Amino acid sequence: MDGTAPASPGAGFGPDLAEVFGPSQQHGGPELVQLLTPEGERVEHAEFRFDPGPGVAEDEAIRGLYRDMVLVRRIDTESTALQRHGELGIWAQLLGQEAAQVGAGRALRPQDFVFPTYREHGVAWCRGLDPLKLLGLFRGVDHGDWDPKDVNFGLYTIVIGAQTLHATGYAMGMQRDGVVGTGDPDRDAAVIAHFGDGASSQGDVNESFIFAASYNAPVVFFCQNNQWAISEPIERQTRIPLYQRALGFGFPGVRVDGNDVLATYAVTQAALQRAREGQGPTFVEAYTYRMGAHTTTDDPTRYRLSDDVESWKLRDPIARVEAYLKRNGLAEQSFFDAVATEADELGVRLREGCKALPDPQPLDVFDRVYAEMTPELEAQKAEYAAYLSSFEGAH
Amino acid sequence: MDGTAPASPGAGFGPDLAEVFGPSQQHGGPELVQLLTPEGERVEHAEFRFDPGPGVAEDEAIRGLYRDMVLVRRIDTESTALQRHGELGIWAQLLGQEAAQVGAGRALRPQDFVFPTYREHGVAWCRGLDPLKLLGLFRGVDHGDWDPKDVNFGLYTIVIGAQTLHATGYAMGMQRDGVVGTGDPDRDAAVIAHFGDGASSQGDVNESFIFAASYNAPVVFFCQNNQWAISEPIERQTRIPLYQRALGFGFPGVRVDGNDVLATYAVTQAALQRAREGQGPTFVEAYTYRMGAHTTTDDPTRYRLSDDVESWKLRDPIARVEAYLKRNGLAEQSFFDAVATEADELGVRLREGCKALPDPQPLDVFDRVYAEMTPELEAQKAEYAAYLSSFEGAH
Amino acid sequence: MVQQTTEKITLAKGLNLGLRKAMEADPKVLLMGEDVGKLGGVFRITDGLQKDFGEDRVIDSPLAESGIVGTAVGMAMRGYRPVVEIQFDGFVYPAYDQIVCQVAKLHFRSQGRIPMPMVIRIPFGGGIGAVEHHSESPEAQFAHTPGLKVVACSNPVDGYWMIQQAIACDDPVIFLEPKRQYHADKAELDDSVEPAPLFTSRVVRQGDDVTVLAYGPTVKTALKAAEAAAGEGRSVEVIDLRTLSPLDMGPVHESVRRTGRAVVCHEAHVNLGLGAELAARVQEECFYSLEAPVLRVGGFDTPYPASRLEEEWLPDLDRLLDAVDRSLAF
Amino acid sequence: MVQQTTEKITLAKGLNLGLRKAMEADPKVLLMGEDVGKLGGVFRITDGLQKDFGEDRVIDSPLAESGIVGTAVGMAMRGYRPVVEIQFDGFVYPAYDQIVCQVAKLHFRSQGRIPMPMVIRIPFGGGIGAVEHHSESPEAQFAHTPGLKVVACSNPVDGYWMIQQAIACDDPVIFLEPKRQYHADKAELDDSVEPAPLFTSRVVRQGDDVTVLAYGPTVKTALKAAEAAAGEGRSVEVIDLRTLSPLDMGPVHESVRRTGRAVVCHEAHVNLGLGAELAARVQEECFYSLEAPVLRVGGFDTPYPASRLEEEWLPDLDRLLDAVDRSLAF
Ligand SMILES: Cc1ncc(C[n+]2csc(CCOP(=O)(O)OP(=O)(O)O)c2C)c(N)n1
Ligand SMILES: Cc1ncc(C[n+]2csc(CCOP(=O)(O)OP(=O)(O)O)c2C)c(N)n1
Ligand SMILES: [Mg+2]
Ligand SMILES: [Mg+2]
Repeated sequence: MDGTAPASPGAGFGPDLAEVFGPSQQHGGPELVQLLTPEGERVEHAEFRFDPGPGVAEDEAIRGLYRDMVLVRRIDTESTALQRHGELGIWAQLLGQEAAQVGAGRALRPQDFVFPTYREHGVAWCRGLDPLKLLGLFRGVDHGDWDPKDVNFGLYTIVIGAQTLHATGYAMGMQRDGVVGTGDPDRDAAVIAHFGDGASSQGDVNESFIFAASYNAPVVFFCQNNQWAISEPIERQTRIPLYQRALGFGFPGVRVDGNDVLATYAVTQAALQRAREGQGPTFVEAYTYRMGAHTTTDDPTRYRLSDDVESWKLRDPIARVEAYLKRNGLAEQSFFDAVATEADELGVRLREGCKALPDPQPLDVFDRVYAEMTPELEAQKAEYAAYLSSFEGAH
Repeated sequence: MDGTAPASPGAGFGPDLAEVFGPSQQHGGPELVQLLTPEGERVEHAEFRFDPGPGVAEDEAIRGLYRDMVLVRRIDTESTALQRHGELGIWAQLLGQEAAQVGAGRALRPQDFVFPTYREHGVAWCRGLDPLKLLGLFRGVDHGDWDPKDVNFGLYTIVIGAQTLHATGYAMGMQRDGVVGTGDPDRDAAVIAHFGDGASSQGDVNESFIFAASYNAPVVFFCQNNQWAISEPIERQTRIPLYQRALGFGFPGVRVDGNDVLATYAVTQAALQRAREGQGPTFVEAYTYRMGAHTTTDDPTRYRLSDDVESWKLRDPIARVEAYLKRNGLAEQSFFDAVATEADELGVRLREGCKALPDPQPLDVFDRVYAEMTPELEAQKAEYAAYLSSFEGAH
Repeated sequence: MVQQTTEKITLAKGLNLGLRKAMEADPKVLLMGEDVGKLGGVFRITDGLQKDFGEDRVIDSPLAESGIVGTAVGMAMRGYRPVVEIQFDGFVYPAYDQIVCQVAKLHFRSQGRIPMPMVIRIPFGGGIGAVEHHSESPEAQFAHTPGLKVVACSNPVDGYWMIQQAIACDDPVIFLEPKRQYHADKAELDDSVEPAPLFTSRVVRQGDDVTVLAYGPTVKTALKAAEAAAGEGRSVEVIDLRTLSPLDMGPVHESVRRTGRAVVCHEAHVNLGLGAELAARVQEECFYSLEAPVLRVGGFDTPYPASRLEEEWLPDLDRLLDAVDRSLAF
Repeated sequence: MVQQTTEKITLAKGLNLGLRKAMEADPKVLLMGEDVGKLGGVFRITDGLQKDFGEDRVIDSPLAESGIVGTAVGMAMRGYRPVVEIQFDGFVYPAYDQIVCQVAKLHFRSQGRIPMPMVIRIPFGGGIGAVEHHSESPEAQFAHTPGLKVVACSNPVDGYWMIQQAIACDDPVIFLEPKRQYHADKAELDDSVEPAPLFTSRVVRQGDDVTVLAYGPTVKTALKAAEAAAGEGRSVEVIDLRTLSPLDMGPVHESVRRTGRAVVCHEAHVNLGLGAELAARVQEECFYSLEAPVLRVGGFDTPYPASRLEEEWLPDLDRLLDAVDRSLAF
């Protein structure tokens, strides 16, 4: 036996999968769930529909989403400006991802818990976190100065993908607390883990799929595929549409138009509901685009064409809701004016609040390492305090 | 907006995937590729057929595979005995996995490269590695005393899954060497990475899928699903058939009866050929069973039923080939006798050779750390040598 | 349930009993790891616990160490107290990122709002004739990481108490268990005796001529060396460090000021092992008392060898005595 | 192509030129990492290289550090010389298992049959006002691992030569680049001057009263401190260690025997940092010469703080001078 090839080499594996699935198209492909077109027209989807819940009028809900997105965009542009003025060290922009974040954020119930990346400013907003709190990390005065338990919104995580495992473990904790699948809508809870397209390549993220599937944990993996991981295009991370990753782990995946706030809301809500009911994890790929730079220190002109950016501008998540509301007479001009005024006020508050954020104190670092401080750290702190005070006479 | 659930919660994700795929059945499910039944009957498969290559008679090839499996089993039982007699510290048994390993091993061409786990004794055999070489690691005299370049068979890897990345990188090296997709059968090469069902949960293994897909690397991921990772059943690692993991990464997966040497050979050969031709990675799940303990220090009665083991005995990989050969008059009794004699001789050689394996020398450890030894290690070695010689007078 | 107040136990049994007590005392305590359930772990440290506490509290995990520690972080955030088993020292590295960047930093990052009451149990050290990656001593790397606490037990009674204290601690504890000792010696456990606090060292043999600092598996070596040295008229004090981060330097400094000499003994590589830190601290704090430099005996600066060489490679009684002699001869 | 024999370059440029030279010299040299291609890396160290050497030799990788290092191992086995970029120090940990268990051990495991000529470049250290995980100093952990070699450059000319020497080395080299210095100072590069061997330390300022040991980013601090001390009549010798594993203790011992005093300065946490090993060795080898204990100045034993505190947290001129004073006052 010399292992010579059979007559029909490569037979038996069927057609090339990449061909079947096709490359990830600019418009997201036929599988894209959409409820509101870029032109602002409502469309039907066979399986998902926008339902703000009992007792909430649909147009009121949509106006609310519009307001959210406008305010979130203002948080982003204002923070970018603050960085340009030297008030922030860096800022991770979300421009273009407002619908993905607001759609996901508004689908949450109070008892659900969020594990964000470093870019989830829009989700933070939906959770009711004071946007000023987001600035501390980027200004360098703290690593996130809010209590996750207050708003069920975790701290930003910078190591790519690490939070997806935390989310899964947290969801396993919920299972043990008996808050999954009880049938009581005020009790049943789920977790949502945010991450990016690049993050999908990390071992941790794939391990979180395995743990979530193995324990049927109530967690929604919400991936904002903004087409870029800094300078690397999505094709470097996957050669098939990303939502299909979930198939390999035995739970459903769905690709939603992440620039469509209604569709993102509907899909996320359904995925969370599955989780709360004890049906386990779901992967949601919000197909969107990072309109800005990766962060304020990045220069995207080095690696992508401005034409691409231009074509995505036509799919702006806010413009389409505005067009829809206007065309259908669902909002007066006074509404839009009020939102604009609110945005301006928010901008002022951020500008002023940012500069007023208190600087951290050198000795604090010692106190925060442990719940029970160690004697040796106590000694190091005392020594440093003495050293610092030795300068005081000098001034 | 309060995020209340829509009327039809959980809609839109289609039927429960676990239901569609079904639990991984004892008999491997309908997707199992089989060419030789447990009863020793040849069956047709729509896509795969056993083809030993031009110029090789089929029955001769099958006799060769039979001989391989018998000898490999002898290596295993002999080594287990050597461990019981204290000649080996531990032994990782392959009992029951002979067909999976010989099928995969014989599908290789000389220019292909193998990355094994710690259990690939059968693949080592097919590569022509002296089985005595396998014992060093388990005896504690070395970590594998062969040159991977001589037999294109890497060292055993004990950290679960690490070698799948090495395999992928090696395959990327082949691409750069221009030995993929040239159309020259003596030149085109591929890599095969072995790992277990448990290993499929490691981040590294999933990252290797990502890299292999991203670069379309010529690597076959050959997973022996022997149903157990020490005491943990396959259901802990995946809730769908494991071969489907590949779908999530955009390359084909196939489940083959790992106790059927003809089918394993055919499927692996086709997968390798795809890789050599530049069509990229394939996942092969060899569905089999670990008949023995995880290693000689393991006690499987603590976690699994002997009934299960009994039912798998009926699917013995060697017995079915023997039955086939005998029933169809493709081998004389003299053939079986000769193989048995050869196995006995191999056993003797292993027993004697094992005891004769030279013990390592203390000072050698210093020489092997670096290609260019450091002065400080040189000094440490000299100091230790002086220390050792200080005892010499004492004796 | 520990019924009797005294019994003779191995280290493995001490740890098993300690885990059981901790689980009885606090329903939030969970165990997680590879094979910890039905099998009771490859060393049987969790033997019987899944049977008695159920699969929800003794969790067999998929084969992924980062996944184990990472999900444990999430469970800790949800209010649980996960006790994670890493099957062997050499397999902690896939979880290294989660340990160093998440477990160690969450309390700090959150300004104290997210405590991490997690224990990461690691059977460590060599001497059991195992294959590669099964005999490592990774403690220095964890001790170098602020936010973690690191302890090593050396005997059955300490195993019993220290595991309970580690679980009760609100900070993450890397809990090192000398696997070679699991089933080696038995000791009398008297459940009614109040244990020493977790983060304290202990003089385990008094002496005047030289101080030997040891922990985990080398404590036994040190005691044997002291015994042998006594036969030759040299009086060796032995300190079982028990806590590696924080270090409890009080007893060490007190001792070295008295003896004027110190030898550190561990299985980890000497270069940048715990001995480096101990030497650096002792020479600084006991500068005028030292009559000889602090000497270090440990694993050589090579990867752990094939097991037929491990008894040569590991610091043993002879190499330790040799260092004691060199210290005294200085 | 380096045309002229002398030019003024930054560290970033020195590294870029050095990589280019290495790639020109040996077609087996490959670069791999996140964003190293079109973007030229987030610090632009690989700027222009993909354009000139192609995508096969300058490889943008999926976002997975273990995958990067693990596949680089495979490429090295196939005969390539991969140079891997870890984007920031804090992101090396997902690759830790591959580095410590595979990269470091393959030569040993294979009895020398599988060399690992790999360079792992890590921008390290703080001072750039970054967010968490972007300012770490992980060197001690790598230096503690036998099988790895660890070096740190501190200036543009060393950057240029050392990266070429590291790539030419048949052993795996952890190559630490002080990111704060990337674009800070320029220096004259004279390509015709023969560089010192890679694994050697260098006295960068001579002095008689006390020896300061530094590497990477703290070399500049040490030189400034020496300058300031000179103004007050104290003569400080500064040694740029350059190689952290192996250590080149010759120049250190020679110096300390002369000055009688040593202070180590690094950004890494003091506990079990390089300073521990240096102190342990110096006190052993220079026992009778020491007039004061070896002192250590470094990052505190806390996680790296929010960036507004980093200049306080990092060892600076004042803290180093304070230690020099304490040493002299001993
Ligand atoms: C483990 C790790 N590696 C590298 C980085 C550096 N890094 C920060 S963001 C980023 C790209 C992330 O891309 P993606 O996941 O798509 O998220 P996006 O930034 O597009 O929202 C990289 C490589 C990191 N933070 N963590
Ligand atoms: C990273 C790592 N974690 C844990 C172990 C301990 N271990 C050795 S074999 C094994 C089970 C492996 O199961 P599987 O991948 O199915 O392979 P099999 O042994 O069944 O062939 C475990 C957990 C290891 N070797 N490496
Ligand atoms: Mg992205
Ligand atoms: Mg298995």
